[in-house]
Amino acid sequence: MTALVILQSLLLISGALMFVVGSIGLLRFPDTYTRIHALTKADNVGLGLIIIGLIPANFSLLVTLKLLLIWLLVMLASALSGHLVAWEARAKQVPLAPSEGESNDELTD
Amino acid sequence: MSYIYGFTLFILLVSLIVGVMRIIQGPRQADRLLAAQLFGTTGVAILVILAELQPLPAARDTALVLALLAMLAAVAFVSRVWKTTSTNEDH
Amino acid sequence: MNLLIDLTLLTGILAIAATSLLSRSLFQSVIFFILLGLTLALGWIRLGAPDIALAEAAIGAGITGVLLLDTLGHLKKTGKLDKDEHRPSYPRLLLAILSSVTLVVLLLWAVFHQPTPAIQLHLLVEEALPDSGVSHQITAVLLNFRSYDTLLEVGVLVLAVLVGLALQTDQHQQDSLPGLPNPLLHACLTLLVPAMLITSMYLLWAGSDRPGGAFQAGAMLAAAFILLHLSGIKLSAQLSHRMMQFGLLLGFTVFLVVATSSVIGGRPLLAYPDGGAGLLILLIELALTLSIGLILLSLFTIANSPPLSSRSGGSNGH
Amino acid sequence: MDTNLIFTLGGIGLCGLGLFGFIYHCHLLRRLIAFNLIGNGTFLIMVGFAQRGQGVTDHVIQALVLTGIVVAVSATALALVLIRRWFHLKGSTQLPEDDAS
Repeated sequence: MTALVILQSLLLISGALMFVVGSIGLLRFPDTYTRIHALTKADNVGLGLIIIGLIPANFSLLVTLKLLLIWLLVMLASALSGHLVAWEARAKQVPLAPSEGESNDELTD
Repeated sequence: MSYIYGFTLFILLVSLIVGVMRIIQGPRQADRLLAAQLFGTTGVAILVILAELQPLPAARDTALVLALLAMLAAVAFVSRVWKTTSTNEDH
Repeated sequence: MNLLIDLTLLTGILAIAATSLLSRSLFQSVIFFILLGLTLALGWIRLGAPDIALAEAAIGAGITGVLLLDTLGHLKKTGKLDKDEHRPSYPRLLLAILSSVTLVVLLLWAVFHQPTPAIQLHLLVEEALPDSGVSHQITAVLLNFRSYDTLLEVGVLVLAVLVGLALQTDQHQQDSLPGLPNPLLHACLTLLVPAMLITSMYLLWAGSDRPGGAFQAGAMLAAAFILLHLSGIKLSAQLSHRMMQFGLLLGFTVFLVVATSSVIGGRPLLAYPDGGAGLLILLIELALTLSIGLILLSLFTIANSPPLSSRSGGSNGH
Repeated sequence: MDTNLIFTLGGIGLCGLGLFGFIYHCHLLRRLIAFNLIGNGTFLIMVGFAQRGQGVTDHVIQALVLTGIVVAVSATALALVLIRRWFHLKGSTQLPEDDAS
């Protein structure tokens, strides 16, 4: 039983840390496109870890299914909104951040 | 166990505060919206944990509702606000 | 630990509210207002009010945000959106600070001199619950013990939509904005909209024995309709005008018919017959869900309907 | 310091902030947001206050607030319709009394 609790704690805390990583990524990345990347990756992993960590808390099939459904929906939502923002950003020609060591005269806005 | 839940919640709330800084910084409207989207996902995570901590199973239903409506703001933003924003006032 | 969580949440709520009021750009204000709805939903869970949290999640974080964003986009498109408002004058700032401080002090005084309640309402509710036809207290309060209030509140919703319809400049011209022609969005809609409708019905059904009910289900339904509308599938254009009016009034009418039929039967207004309460409540809730969904949708589309092209009268204001 | 008291205080803070914004700002959309803040603060105070007095979750007040939220969103939607009409007729997002200041 204690092993399970330790596993759960690890999953929950690493999930929460993934959220922090996502937030830091959102804060540190230079342009809109890379921020979408930070948003849609770290968060879904974080939520997934937290949800897997919560499943042993009550071994009930319905609750487990509901939690997995929530995870699925959040992934769908962030994929969709990330896609929409990127799609529209490209249509509006939002500039990319210049990558290091590259001449960036034509890219600055 | 409830300490673990509480600790996880606390980390999540801190990560929310970091997200708020991105909303204030911007610089574009899209960046603010993306940070709001992150807020939604974190809110879902907080709700599923609260459902165990309180314990209040209905919090999971709230998380479900939040997960379903998470993309609504993004769709409204892209279709209604951003389309009509000119590039020089995009902040 | 709980105290720490509550205080962090409280600080978050107040900080978000302050930023949404004071931020320079209007878009930022709106985004922070959406976030406020989200954090308030968390707060309602902490307060042990999952029903309110459900409604707040659907309305505060969903529908209100879309309404505000839509109006913002509209103002931006049509007008120059007054570059920034003139800075309010100094006496105005003083007045604002003075009155809000007075309000806060008065409210704090009230909180710290709280009288002991004369009636233990929750005991009365628990006592009468077995006769109400449902086993969830809030649904029992809304649709049985205090159904008179709920009837009037649905009346207020209908009234709001009637005022909106009266303000609508052109009845037949619908929202002219095109939807998003994004293939992924439309593919996702085929998955999301059914999921939203099922969740709405689930919330309605859950209302009889645990948190949920007509108001939350109606808000969810409205969100599904609005999502369809935003992506270019206009429900109001598919339905005929009469069908729409019928849907708007259905909830109020069913409620009113049930209410008055008990008078005809010789019982007081809104008394359900013995044994039939559960069924009647479910019937009323079903009608209410549909009506609330349609009412919120039409308030959204009314706001969207384009102005009269001729701009007859009043356009000489500027 | 229990949860109910903390959120009652939060509601009081929201009401104060909302009233401040309502008087301070001229832009109608900002005023609407401020008005909604007052509304949300009132809901928090109502539930927190009632539950603190009784010491248990109070379902009557929760039902009241639940309908209040739905009525508040329809009032907000109606206010937005009015703001748009005003904007079309006058081309302004402020009331005439505020234009002078």
